[in-house]
Amino acid sequence: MAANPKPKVRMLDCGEAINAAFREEMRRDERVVMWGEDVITMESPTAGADLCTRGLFEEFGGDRIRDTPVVEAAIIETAIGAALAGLRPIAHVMTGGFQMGCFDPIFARLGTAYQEWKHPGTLPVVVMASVLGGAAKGADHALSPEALFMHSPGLKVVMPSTAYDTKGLLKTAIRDDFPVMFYTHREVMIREEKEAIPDEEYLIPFGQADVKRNGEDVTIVTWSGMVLRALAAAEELAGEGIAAEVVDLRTLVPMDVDTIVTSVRKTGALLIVHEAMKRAGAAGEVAMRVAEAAPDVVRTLKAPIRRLAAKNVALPTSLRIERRLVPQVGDIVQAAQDLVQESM
Amino acid sequence: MAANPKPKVRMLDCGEAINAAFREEMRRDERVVMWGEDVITMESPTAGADLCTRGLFEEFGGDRIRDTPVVEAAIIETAIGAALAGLRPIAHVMTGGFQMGCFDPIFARLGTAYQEWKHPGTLPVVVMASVLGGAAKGADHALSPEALFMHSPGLKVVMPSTAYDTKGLLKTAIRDDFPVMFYTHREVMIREEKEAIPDEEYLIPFGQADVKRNGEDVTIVTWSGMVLRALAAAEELAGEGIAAEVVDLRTLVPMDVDTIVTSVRKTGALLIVHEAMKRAGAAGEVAMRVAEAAPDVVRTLKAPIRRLAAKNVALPTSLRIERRLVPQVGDIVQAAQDLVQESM
Amino acid sequence: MDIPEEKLLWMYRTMVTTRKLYETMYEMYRHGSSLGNFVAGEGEEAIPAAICANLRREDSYKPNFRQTSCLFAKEGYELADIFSGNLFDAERGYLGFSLALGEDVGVYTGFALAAQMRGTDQVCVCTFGEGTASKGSIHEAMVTAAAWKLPIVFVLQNNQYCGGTRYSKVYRFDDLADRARGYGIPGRSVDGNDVMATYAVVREFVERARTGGGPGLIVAETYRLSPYFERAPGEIVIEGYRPEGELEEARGNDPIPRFRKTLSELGLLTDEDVERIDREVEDEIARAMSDGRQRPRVDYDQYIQYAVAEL
Amino acid sequence: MDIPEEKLLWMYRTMVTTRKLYETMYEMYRHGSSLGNFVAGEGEEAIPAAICANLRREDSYKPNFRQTSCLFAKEGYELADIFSGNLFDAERGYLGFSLALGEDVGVYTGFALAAQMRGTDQVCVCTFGEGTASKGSIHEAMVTAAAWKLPIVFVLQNNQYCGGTRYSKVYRFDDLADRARGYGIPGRSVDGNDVMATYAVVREFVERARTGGGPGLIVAETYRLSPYFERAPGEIVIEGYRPEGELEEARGNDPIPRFRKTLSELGLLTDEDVERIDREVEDEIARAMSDGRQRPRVDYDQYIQYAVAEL
Ligand SMILES: Cc1ncc(C[n+]2csc(CCOP(=O)(O)OP(=O)(O)O)c2C)c(N)n1
Ligand SMILES: Cc1ncc(C[n+]2csc(CCOP(=O)(O)OP(=O)(O)O)c2C)c(N)n1
Ligand SMILES: [Mg+2]
Ligand SMILES: [Mg+2]
Repeated sequence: MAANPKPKVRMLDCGEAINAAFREEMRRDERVVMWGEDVITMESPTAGADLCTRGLFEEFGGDRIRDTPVVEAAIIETAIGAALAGLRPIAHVMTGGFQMGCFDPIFARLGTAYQEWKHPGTLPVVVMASVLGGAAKGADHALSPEALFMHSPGLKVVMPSTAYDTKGLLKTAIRDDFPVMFYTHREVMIREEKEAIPDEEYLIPFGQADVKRNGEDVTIVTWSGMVLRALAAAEELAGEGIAAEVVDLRTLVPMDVDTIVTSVRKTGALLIVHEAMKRAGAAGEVAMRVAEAAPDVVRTLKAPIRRLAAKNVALPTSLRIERRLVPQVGDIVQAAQDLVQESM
Repeated sequence: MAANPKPKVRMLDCGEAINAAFREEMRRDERVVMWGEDVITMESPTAGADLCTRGLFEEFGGDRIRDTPVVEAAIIETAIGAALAGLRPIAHVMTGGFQMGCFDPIFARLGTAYQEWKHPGTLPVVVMASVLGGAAKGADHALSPEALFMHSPGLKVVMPSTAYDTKGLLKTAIRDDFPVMFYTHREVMIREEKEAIPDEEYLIPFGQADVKRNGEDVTIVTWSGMVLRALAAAEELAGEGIAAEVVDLRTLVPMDVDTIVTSVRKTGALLIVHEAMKRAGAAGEVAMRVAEAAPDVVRTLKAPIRRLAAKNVALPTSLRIERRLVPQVGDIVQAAQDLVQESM
Repeated sequence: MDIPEEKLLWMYRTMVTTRKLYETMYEMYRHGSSLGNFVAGEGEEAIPAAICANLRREDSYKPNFRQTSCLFAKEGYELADIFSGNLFDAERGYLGFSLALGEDVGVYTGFALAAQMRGTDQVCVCTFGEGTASKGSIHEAMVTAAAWKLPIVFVLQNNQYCGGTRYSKVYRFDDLADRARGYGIPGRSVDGNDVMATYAVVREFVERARTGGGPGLIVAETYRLSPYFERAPGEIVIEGYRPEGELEEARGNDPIPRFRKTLSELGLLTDEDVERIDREVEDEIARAMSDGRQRPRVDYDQYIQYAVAEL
Repeated sequence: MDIPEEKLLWMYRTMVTTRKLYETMYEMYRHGSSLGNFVAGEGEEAIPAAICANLRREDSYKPNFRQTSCLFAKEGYELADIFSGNLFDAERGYLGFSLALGEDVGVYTGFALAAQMRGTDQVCVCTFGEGTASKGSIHEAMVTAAAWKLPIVFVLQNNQYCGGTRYSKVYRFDDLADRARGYGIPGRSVDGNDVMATYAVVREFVERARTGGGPGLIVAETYRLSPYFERAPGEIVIEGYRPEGELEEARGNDPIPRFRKTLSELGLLTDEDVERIDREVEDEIARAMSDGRQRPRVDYDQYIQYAVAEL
C-alpha cells in the first residue's frame, strides 16, 4: 500500500468556503440553481456575506444564477415550485430578520404544506440567510430565527460556526432532498483568521454536534456565532480552574442529543447559550430533548439545566444597549461559574 | 350594610361572551375600533367564531367597524398606524395559520419595531384569531401559533378555555396599552353548554393561571382547547385513583409561573400538554421557567418534567390522521399515568 | 376564432361534468363524507373548461380553490382521480393549492421558472379569485413573472364575491385587467360565462407564453352561484349579503344553458344529445367515484414519512 | 403653477441643507460615530423638499429610508432633531420606518385611516423606492387605501437602482405610475429632479387627499448618486454595476444646480445669495449638531421599559 499522502489544504475564510461549496455543487449537478437579491450584481447573496457568489454567473450563466427584485415571498415560493418541477434551488433571503416577511412561504409552504398535500416526492430547497448579530443592526438584520423555524415540521435548521463546518454542511444541505434553512453568522463571516480547508471534497452529515473544546466541569451547548464567544469564555474559565466543554450543535434540526447527553453525563452540569431572545427560544427545546433522552442524567444533575440568552427585548440599533441584552463572553463566564458553584 | 344581592348572571356561549365584551368596550371608549375580513357581512371575525360581531355595525357604524379586503398584512399594519395615531384597534385575522402570512407585521412590527424605535408611548392593538383544532382543517386553519409569537419581545399571548375567561380576558386585552395576541379555540367556541356570565362587568388580569381542577398526584399545565381534553382526562384518571390538578395558564405571556410552582410543589410531578407541534413548542418555555423560578422544586421532582404535544408533523386534512398526531384525552391519561408511575 | 367542433363539444361536456361533480360531492358532504369544508364553483364552469382545452399533459394548471375538482379535465388527469383523496402530482403539473389564499401563486410561478431554465415549452395557468388578488404574495409573483418573462398565464376569476364582501365595495374601478399594466404585461378582460370567448383569450395568452412571449393576466368575469362555503349541518349560514334578486338574475346568465343554446343554434347539439350527455356523465361520475374510492389512501404511517425533518 | 417666491427659496434652502446634512453625517460616520450603516440620498433632494412644502405639522410623512434626515424640513421638526438619536414621534406624524423594506407603508396607511375615522383633515405622504415597490405588503396597503379612499399619497421614488440592480432590468415598462390604474386611484409620473414640477404634483395630490378625494400614487423619477450604502472602513465595496459614464451624466442633472440655475434665471437668486445660503446652512448644521447631540439619549434602563411584554 502506498503511503497516504498528506491531503492538500487551502487557507480560506468563510465566504471563500461558501463560494467553493456553491461551485463544486453546481458543477456536480446541473439541477442546482440559485436566486436572490443582488446575488450576481453585488456578489452578496446574504447581507454580510460578500463575495460568496463571485464568479458563479461567469461560470454557470444567467439561467442558473439570477438576481431577483425585492420579493422575498416569491423567492421562496418560486424555489418550491421549481423544486417540485425537478430543480434543486438555493434561495437567498439576505438576513434571518427579512425571513419574517416571507414567513408563510417558509414555515407553512416549504415546511408544512407539501406533507399536508401528501407529496410523496422530494422537495430539495436550501434557504440561505445571514444572522448579523454583534453590530447593533436591529432586529430586521440581526434576528437569529432558529426557534421559529424549528417549530415547522419539515424544516432542517443548520447554523455552523466555522468555515470548515460551513463548507461541509452546505454541501450536505444542497444534496439533501428536503428543505434546509442554512444560516451564516456575521461574526463567523468576518473572522480574520482563515481556516485550512481540504482540497478534497468532504461532507458533514446533519445531526452531528461537534465538541469544539473538551472539559470536565460544565457543558456549554451552543451554535452559530455564540460558539466563538463560548470558546473565548471557556478560555477565561480555564484560567480560573474551570474546564468547560463546548458543544457546537451545528444543526438544530436534526439535533444530536446523544453528544449532549454524553457530555453532561461527564460534567454533570449543562448551560445552554443562544443569541436569540430567551422567551420561547431554542434552549427550552434542547433542555426538553435532554430530559426525554436521558431522564437518569437529568435526575442526577446537581443543578437544574440553565440557559443564557438575550433578554426578552427588541434588538436595538445601539451597540451600547445591544451588549447588555445579548450574551457576551463575560456573561457566559459568569453563568458557567454560577452553575459550577451551585453544582458543588 | 345592605345584604349583598346575588349578582345577576346570564347563560352565554363563547361567541355571545365575545360579542358582549366588544359591545361593552366599544361603548366605554370610542377609540376602540375593529376591522377584518367579513366582520360585518358575515358577523364572523374569526373563522369558527360566528356571530361575535353581531349588531356592532348597527350600533357603532361603519367608521368604527369595517370589512377589509383579503389583506392580512395591511390589517395588522394599519392597526399599528392607527394605534400610534391614538385609536385602540382590534385587528381580526380569522385563524392562527393565516397569521403566518402577516408574520412580519405581527412579530417584527407590532412586537418588536416600536421598542427598537424607542417609542415611549402606548401601542394598544389586539390581534384576534381562532385556532381551529380538532376538525382536520389542516395547518392553515388549525395551527396553534403561540410558541412563535411568545418569541417576539412585545407581544402578550392570551388563550382562554371558557366563555367566562374569554370575556374577562378580552376586556383586559382591549384596555391593555400594548399589543395582545388573543386566540379563541374552535372547541371552546362550539361547546353546547352555556356558561353563567355575570351581567356586572368583570375583568380578568393577565398573568393569572386558573386551577381548573384540584388534585394531589400530578400537575397538568395546559391552555386553550387542550384544557377541555385535560379536564376530561382528569375525570378518567380520577376513576383510576389518580388525582390530577389541571392548571389553565390562560395567558402564555405573561406567564403565571407561581401557580405552576405551587401546584408542582404539592404534586411532585409536572406534565405540560399542548396542541401545537412538540418541537420548539411552548412546553420548553414552561419547563425552563419553572426550573428558573424554583430550582429546589425541580431538584426534588421524582421524574423529569414531561411534555405531551402534537408530533413533529404537518397538521393533516384527515381526521383519522389528526387524531393520531395531536394529543387526545386518552393520550393525556396515558402520559399522566406513566409520569405518576415513574415518580413512585 | 374558429374552434373545432370536437373542442366545442368537449368543453360543453366538461362544463356539464363539472357541475354534476359539484352536485355529487355536495351530496357526499351532506351525508358525512369527510371532505373537509365543502366549497363549490357553480356558475363558473366555463373558465376551467376553456383553460383545460388549451393545455397539454406536461403543462401546469392551478384551478381556483373552489374548482379543484375540475382538474379531471386537464390532460393527464381523469375523473376517478377526483375521488382518490389526493390530486397532487408535480408530473402532471398540479402542485396543490394553499388554503391560506394566495401563497400558491408564487409556487406555480416557480414551475414556470423551471420550465424556462430548462428550455422546455411548458406553460402554467394559475387561477385565483378577485378577493385573493389583494394578497401581497400575488403581487410579488407577478412582478417576478414579468421581470423574467416567465411562461405563466394568471387568470383572475372575478366572481364578484369574496366571502360576503362584494367586489364593487372594495375596488374603485371597472377593469381589474388594468393591473397587468402595472407589471408591464398584457392584460385582458373577458366574459367568463362565455366559454368560447374565454377559450379564445386563453389560447392567445397560452400560445404567447409558450413561445417565449412571457406572462399575461386574464380577468374572467363571472358570478359565484355557490355559497361562500357549505357549513356542516347545524352550523350557521349567513347568505343575506346578496342584494335582493341578484342571485336569480345571475342564474339567468348560467354559462351551461347559455352554451347549450349557442351549440344548438350552431346545430351542434340536439335535445337528445343534451339528455344523452347528461346520462353518460352521470354514469361516468358514478363509475369514477367507485373506482377512485377504491384506490389506496395514504395512511398514518405513510403520512408521517413525507417531508418530515425529524419525527 | 404659481409658486410663491418664499416657497421657492425655502425649497432651495431645504435642498441645500439636505445635501450638506449628508456630507456632515458621512463625515461623522467615517470618523466612527455609531450611526449604524450609513445611507444617503444624494441627487434626490428635490422630492422631500417638494413634499414638505405641502405638509402641515399634524400631517404625517415618511421619507424614503435613505432620506430620513430630510425630516428636518417637515413642519414640527427642526435640524437639531436629526442629531438627537431619535426622530420617532407620532404626534408630529413620523412613525419610523421599517428596515425590512415595505412593511412600514401599511403602518402609515393606518395613520391615514385614523385620520379618516376621526374626521380630521390630516394627510399622510409615504415614500418608498422603486425596488421596495415590489414587496407584497405595499400592494396590500395600496388596495386598502384605495378601498377606503384614505387620505394618503404614495410617492414612489424611482432612483433607477435597487441595490446593484438597475430598474430597467427588472421592470418591463416605461411608466410605474400605471400601477395606480390597477388600484383605481390617480397616478402621475414627474421629473423628481425638477422641484417645481414635483411641488405642483404633490400639491394637487395632497389637496385631493385632504378634501376626501382619496389616495394617489406619484412616481418621482430621479437618480441615486449615492452608493447603495457606505460600508464600514475596510469592508468591500462593489460599485461596478453602473454602466460607464452613467454616474457622470447623472451628475449633470443634479437637482440642486438645476434649481439654482432656474432661480437665478427668474432673478430670485444671486451668486452672493448662493454663497450666503451655503454659509448660513453650514452654520445651522454645526449648531444643530451640537444642540442635538446634547439632548439626552435613551439609555438601557429606559429602553427595556418600552413595549416589552415580560422582561
Ligand atoms: C390568507 C387567507 N385569508 C382569508 C381566508 C378565508 N377565505 C377563504 S375563501 C375566501 C374568499 C376568497 O375570495 P376569492 O378569492 O374571490 O375566491 P372565491 O371564493 O370567490 O372563489 C376567504 C376570505 C383564507 N383562506 N386565507
Ligand atoms: C425586506 C428587505 N429586503 C431586502 C433588503 C435589503 N435592501 C436594503 S436597501 C435595498 C434597496 C432598496 O431599493 P429601493 O427601494 O429602490 O430604494 P433605494 O435604495 O433606491 O433608495 C435593499 C434590497 C431590506 N432592507 N429589506
Ligand atoms: Mg371571488
Ligand atoms: Mg431605488
